[in-house]
Amino acid sequence: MSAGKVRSGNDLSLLLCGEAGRGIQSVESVTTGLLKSAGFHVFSWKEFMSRVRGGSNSTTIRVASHSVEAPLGRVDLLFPFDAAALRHVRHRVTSDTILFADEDIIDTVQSPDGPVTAVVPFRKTAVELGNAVYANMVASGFIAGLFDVDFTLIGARVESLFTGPRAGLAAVNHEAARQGYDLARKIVDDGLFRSTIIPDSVVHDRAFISGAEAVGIGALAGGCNFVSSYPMSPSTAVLVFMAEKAREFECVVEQAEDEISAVNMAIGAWYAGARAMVTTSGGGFALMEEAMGLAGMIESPLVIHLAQRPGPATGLPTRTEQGDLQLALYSGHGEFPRILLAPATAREAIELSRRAFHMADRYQVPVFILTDQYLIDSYYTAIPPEIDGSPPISNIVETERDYRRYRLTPDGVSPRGIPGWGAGLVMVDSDEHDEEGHITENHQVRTAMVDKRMAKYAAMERDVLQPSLVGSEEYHTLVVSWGSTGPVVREALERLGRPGVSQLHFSQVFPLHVNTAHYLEKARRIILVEGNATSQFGRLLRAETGYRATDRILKYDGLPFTVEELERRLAALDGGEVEP
Amino acid sequence: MSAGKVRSGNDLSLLLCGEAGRGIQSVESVTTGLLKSAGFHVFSWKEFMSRVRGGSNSTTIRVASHSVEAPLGRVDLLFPFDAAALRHVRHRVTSDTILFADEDIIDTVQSPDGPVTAVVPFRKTAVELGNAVYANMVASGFIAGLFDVDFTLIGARVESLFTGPRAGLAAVNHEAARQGYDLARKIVDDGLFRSTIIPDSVVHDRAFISGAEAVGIGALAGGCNFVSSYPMSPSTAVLVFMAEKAREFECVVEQAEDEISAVNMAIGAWYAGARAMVTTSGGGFALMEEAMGLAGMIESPLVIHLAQRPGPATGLPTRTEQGDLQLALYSGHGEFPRILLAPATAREAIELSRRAFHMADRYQVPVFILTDQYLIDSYYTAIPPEIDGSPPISNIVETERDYRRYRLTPDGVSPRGIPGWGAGLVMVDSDEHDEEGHITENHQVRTAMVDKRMAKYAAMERDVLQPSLVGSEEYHTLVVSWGSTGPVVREALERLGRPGVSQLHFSQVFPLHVNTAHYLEKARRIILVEGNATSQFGRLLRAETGYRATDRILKYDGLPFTVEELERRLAALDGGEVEP
Amino acid sequence: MKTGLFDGGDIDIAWCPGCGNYAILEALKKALEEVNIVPEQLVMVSGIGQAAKIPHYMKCNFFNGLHGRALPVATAIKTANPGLMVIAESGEGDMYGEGGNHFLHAIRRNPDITNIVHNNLVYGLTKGQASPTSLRGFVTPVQVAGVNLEPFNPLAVAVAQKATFIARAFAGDHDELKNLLVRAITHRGYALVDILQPCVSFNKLNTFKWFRDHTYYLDESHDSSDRVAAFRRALEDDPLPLGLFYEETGATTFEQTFSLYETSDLPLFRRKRDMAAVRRLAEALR
Amino acid sequence: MKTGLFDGGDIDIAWCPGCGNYAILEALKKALEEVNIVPEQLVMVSGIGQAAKIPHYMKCNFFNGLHGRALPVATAIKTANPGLMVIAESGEGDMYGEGGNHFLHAIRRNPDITNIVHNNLVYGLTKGQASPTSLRGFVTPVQVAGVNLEPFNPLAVAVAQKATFIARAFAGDHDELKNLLVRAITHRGYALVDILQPCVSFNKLNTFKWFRDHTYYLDESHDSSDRVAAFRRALEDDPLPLGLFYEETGATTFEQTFSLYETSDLPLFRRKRDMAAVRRLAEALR
Ligand SMILES: Cc1ncc(C[n+]2csc(CCOP(=O)(O)OP(=O)(O)O)c2C)c(N)n1
Ligand SMILES: Cc1ncc(C[n+]2csc(CCOP(=O)(O)OP(=O)(O)O)c2C)c(N)n1
Ligand code: SF4
Ligand code: SF4
Ligand SMILES: [Mg+2]
Ligand SMILES: [Mg+2]
Repeated sequence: MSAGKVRSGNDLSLLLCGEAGRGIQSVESVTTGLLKSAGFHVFSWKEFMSRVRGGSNSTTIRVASHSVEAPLGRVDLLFPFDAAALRHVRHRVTSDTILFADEDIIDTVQSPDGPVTAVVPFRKTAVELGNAVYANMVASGFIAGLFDVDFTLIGARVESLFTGPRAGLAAVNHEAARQGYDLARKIVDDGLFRSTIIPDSVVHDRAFISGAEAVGIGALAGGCNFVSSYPMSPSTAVLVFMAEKAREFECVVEQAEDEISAVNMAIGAWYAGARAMVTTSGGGFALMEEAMGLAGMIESPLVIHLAQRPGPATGLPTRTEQGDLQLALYSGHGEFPRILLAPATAREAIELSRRAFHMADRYQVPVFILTDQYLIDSYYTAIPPEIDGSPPISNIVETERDYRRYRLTPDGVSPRGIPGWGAGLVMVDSDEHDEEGHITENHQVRTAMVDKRMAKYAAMERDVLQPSLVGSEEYHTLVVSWGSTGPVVREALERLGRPGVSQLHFSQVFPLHVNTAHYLEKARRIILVEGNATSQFGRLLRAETGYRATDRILKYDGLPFTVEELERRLAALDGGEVEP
Repeated sequence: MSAGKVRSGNDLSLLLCGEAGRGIQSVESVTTGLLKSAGFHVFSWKEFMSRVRGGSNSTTIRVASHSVEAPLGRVDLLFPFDAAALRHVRHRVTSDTILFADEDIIDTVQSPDGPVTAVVPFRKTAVELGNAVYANMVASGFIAGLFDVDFTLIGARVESLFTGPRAGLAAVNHEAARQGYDLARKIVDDGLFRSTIIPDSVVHDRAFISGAEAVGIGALAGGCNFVSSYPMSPSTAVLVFMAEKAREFECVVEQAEDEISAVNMAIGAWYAGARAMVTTSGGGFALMEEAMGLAGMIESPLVIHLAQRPGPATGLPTRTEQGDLQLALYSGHGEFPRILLAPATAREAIELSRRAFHMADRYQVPVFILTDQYLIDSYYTAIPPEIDGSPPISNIVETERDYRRYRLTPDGVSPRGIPGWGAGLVMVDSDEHDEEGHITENHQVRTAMVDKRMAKYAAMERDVLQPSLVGSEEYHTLVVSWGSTGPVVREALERLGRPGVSQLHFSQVFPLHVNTAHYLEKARRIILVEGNATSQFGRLLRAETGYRATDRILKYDGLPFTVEELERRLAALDGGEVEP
Repeated sequence: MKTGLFDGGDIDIAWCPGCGNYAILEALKKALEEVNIVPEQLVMVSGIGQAAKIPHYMKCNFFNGLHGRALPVATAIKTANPGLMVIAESGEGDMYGEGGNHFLHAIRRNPDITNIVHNNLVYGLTKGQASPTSLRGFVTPVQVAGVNLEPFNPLAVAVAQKATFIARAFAGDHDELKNLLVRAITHRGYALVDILQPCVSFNKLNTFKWFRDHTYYLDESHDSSDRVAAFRRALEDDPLPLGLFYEETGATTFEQTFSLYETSDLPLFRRKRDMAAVRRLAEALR
Repeated sequence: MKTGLFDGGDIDIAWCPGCGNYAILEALKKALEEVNIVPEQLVMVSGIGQAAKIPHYMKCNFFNGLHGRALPVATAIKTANPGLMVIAESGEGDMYGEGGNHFLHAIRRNPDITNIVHNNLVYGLTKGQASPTSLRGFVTPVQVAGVNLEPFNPLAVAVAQKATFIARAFAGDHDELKNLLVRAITHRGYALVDILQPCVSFNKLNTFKWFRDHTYYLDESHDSSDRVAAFRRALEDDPLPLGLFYEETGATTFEQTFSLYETSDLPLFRRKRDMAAVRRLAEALR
């Protein structure tokens, strides 16, 4: 063990890294659970390669005394499980980092201004226990020990993991965790590291939840009972979640032969009275575009979970980006209304996914839940959602004999019947149609039907979510964010602490709230922060309001913004001229 | 024959209408050709139902002493071939219209302020000649007679139509035309109608060409030698044209199993050294969206002829709209450069289709030719294209042994090799890739590759077409148009003759020329004229320049603007307030 | 005059005079009357094309969706509400061309739906291009030198994919067609009826007469439970066999495989989400 | 050490240790060496998936396109330049799932390409969901109650569609696999080789051992020119036959049907547009 500075604080960043398929995921899952149980605020995010085995992946776990929902670039405690992984994260390592690893890995650290290193015999201990795979549990116990988590919590976690056919492995894993725990206690006792993070009593009542789980729970709360999709990273996590819950929640979950089938199934299911969702990513969604027009034309509700990843084409399949806003916004040929929601956190993902179903059903339009790999794969310590007792109210009506599916109404919304309930017939047609649903080529009817569909925008206005202003109302500069980028902007601005600089965050990105222009006009400077190369939201804002971003902070390398990076880039702008 | 006013002038509008499949197309084709041969300027446009037989369709033929390229709403001479057809076009008929028809049809005209009617025994004459189908030729001869076209021209036309196995029909058709001709001469002699349209000597050197033919000829001039598509109205006409010419021009024309296959074939063909195009319409293009991202990522040239029709979904399959601008502009997931050209006339369709291939090849990006049903199915008397002697210059390079497909260059364009020519290997990948073309997950390489692709926008700038200002440079009001709507706006403004009101027309709709904002900023009032419901181009203009249309004249009933309608709607705006 | 239970309202039929589609429409309406169902319980799902307009000319619920996409829609409707009778009907371009992938995979699912295909060997609505079943050499405005692809063989592919009911009919034979439709509709599971249909406007090769001259009916010598025999018959291309090629009864249908129908037949729209369970789920994540 | 003509450069192979893909890669490179072709004349076309990464690990031209879309790309490349050797290679999810429609119709075209499918009965890259060929009951994170669809039978469908070369191989038998690949590559026309490939990470059912225990090689008793016999063999599902199911030689290939190749073999890129003819065309419209 080499000498070095001792890190402690109330906000620490742990980095686990190693090959795919070698268990860093299990270390993450065990330790984050334990740390949360111990009353710490925990936030974790992952970056990983598009491969099943090998390569180098990493998970960053942030542990704090207060609520944290954004990634730190800084690494306080580093756990590389192989030498390649250490190289992979090298650029984030400073002389303040403490590196815990087996001796052979430590030996590869050459630089004198490198991290503080502590040899920890994770693998050696595991091998002595009979198998190198126990190293993951040694590491989990070790991390728990570092944070002084009560060992009984670990014991309980190990019991819960090894049940059924795997129960025989409980004892040895328990022992592995114990030995790891003891190794850590020794390090703490030696004074190399001591956690000063204080448990927070509110944590106990919070959920520890991934973005994917949040979307799934929100969908269930919104009454989702039909999911048809085709696997595609990073959206598959939601499909898997729904499949797990299918039996309990009486939900149809079907893997379609392709995305075109998936979305047509979903629309067919709505027609027959289900509440259906597709979950997909950019390339898969691109294949659903024709059916967007179908939903638009037949006025079918539809919920699309679109988990963004960097494009174009296959791009970086397992990475993150906010690059498909325009794709969703202008998807489908012809013109028809739609709604785009973009949750900022897991908690909001629950709320907005639920809301997506209500909005889709109320206005009979497609509603997007726009997430990204970063949000989907991150775990948040979140205030639990309020899920009230009454099931979703559906707007389906029992049809009368003379039922007309497309009856012209002032707000453009016609009562929606379904086949098999009532005395009427439900006729829907992808051609332009009359009120009954029959094909028409009458130009007046056509115009009336376009007007009917577009009238929904006015009706929807009361349900548009306000952007949230974070910071003082007396601002000269607005930093604008949307979707998953919200929390990191918020924290970077808190750190910068510049007076007159506030954040305007959008969780509904279309239609925009009527107040949007008012917020923008008060700002002398508008800084757009987006995870894409062309500032798509900035473009939308300008198209809608005429206001133009004076500056843009864009990132499109496949990784999320970190707090420090954003702080630095925002600070760098201070020197820049404010354009008129 | 009832009494009434006699119409003549130097600009007449003839309306042919009847059931589908009963030959109004043949009357149109014979008469427009004859009128053009006689030295008149001719322009025709069609509106027809989505059915093979029955219904009511119409073709409006404009005949003038001067160049005309826009539809009149007015009907001077009406030829209904059945009573339903007459009902179908009734709203365009005034007391100034002269109606020529068989007696039974005339009998259905009741209104006293109705058109001047002239019983012409088209069908009766035909039946006497042995078959009612000759009525089409009687009518063709009749129209030629009305306009005093030299009968020898008709004779020649009949000979050319009835050759080969159909030669036996030449004589009877010749006679039918003759009898029709004589019927018309009698009407002229009786003073009911006399054409005062003066032949123009320049017409002889002009082409008489449809939008579809124009796109095809332009593509051939641009070196197109591979067309893979799936039939879809109104784009099929281009596919059919290319199929006809395939043998002569050594072109591969393949009908794919679906649009996804079509566009992937086209991209594959470019990879192997062909110059490929797809021709499609909204719904078909929506299915090609994923492949747009592929072209974007592998930097493949691609030419997409997108013939717009009203959506969403199946919409009005045989009608017109300018509703897919945004679809094309934001198609494909992820971010990559593209070019959108939207010809205003057949002549421009030749030029821009040719240009599309050069731009696609030069910048290795997808290039759209954005037309619509109106342009595709209209016939224009057009100044013939200048097609110079040298075949298209391809930018393909012979590869060296160390060839790297994605070599980083200042303008983002890497020399494009193809497999099988040169010592190198050509490796392309829909994943993010390095300079060689191999998959990468390196974040720096990713950023460099995004920057490389986006750098093409700067390089393209020199090749962006200027919008054209029609009218005085001293304007306070700009009427903005794009694509096929250009000529009708031009003529409506000429008629209105308001000082200070000029037209700004865009035939390249993306990227926009740098001067665009300069034009807009000089205008106190900006009036957008578009064939869609949401002013998509207006939205684009605002996103790009911040300038907002003060007024919008939109049409989305499936029909093109007519000169009179636009004149009226523009005039109505005179009363409106000019917003600041 | 018209008084059939499934007769459509007063709507202008957009088909050409003499088209084989009329005969199919009549046979289908008769078949539906025979199977004892009411229009309110029937959902016709179609794509785009001349054939796909058929639901507009009947009295029924319908979903006239996108070109090629009838089968996923029909499968989903049946799954969301197994109490409905669902028929997916379109032209062969729609079902085997644009929709080919759904055809392949819908068969694998074996939903209890009937798949009726108007096979006129041409794209009718778009005016006469080749369809997947057009014969080699068939000349069209796009296939100027004649079709250069092997025709798609829907029956052989259906046999290969283990479809549980496979038949070919001819629009010109009302009774045989109607009877086959009755059998298909009453079959539990996915049932394919490919109907040879003359297109008088664009297919001058495969006319009513041509079909009469180039078809024959399967007789008792054909064992419709023998998949290899069915395949052999499906390969015959001149004359083309008509009738039931293959049927397998008793196979599990797609909708039956979902756990939610194990204990209750209730369609999805009649079930209420257990919000307490959702709350418990969220709480379990603490 | 590695010196094969088609050996890839120094690139990190992203496959799992022990994966059946390695064996396929080796056999393919060997087969290519045997057929006397140089890397510069070879174009590998693939989609997306673990299998689809194969071109990156070889020395060749390649087009690693979209998931499911290798066949249209390969067909077009061959048509634009018939002098190239074109191989379309991907996983079974890619070829038969997402790309199922192209599979159906590419066969109808009979382009002179080789279609190699790594059939591991699972979606590897996306971590273990069912693929079209997954066996009934196979449990995955999405198919939690086991696969409820009939497996896709690529060989039977290929027979039904009159593919001109149809074979099944096993990744575990180097020589047999290599020999079949040589035959497929040298076959003129569309050639399908479906290769059973163990996925050690996500398919714990269909392991190397399982494949050995559930396969056998076709012997002389099988007549590979008899389509019905080939179909019968294709229906056998336990044990699965390996080897050449069917071959038809001498059929016209797709690219041969285009008029432009009637008189000259020149690929498209070597031909110059006759601008005078374009001018004449425009002038004819006067
Ligand atoms: C995505 C898409 N592509 C193309 C079309 C145009 N289209 C409409 S119907 C049709 C073919 C119809 O042929 P078929 O299914 O055989 O029906 P038929 O008209 O012969 O009855 C086509 C290509 C479309 N509507 N949508
Ligand atoms: C349009 C689209 N949908 C989904 C995906 C995600 N995806 C990539 S590979 C794959 C399946 C791969 O399975 P298979 O073809 O069997 O290949 P394997 O990995 O098993 O070799 C999927 C679903 C994608 N890339 N594109
Ligand atoms: S085009 Fe052919 S299929 Fe369509 S309605 Fe006419 S005859 Fe029937
Ligand atoms: S996941 Fe399966 S198919 Fe993919 S590389 Fe690993 S073992 Fe091979
Ligand atoms: Mg058809
Ligand atoms: Mg696979």
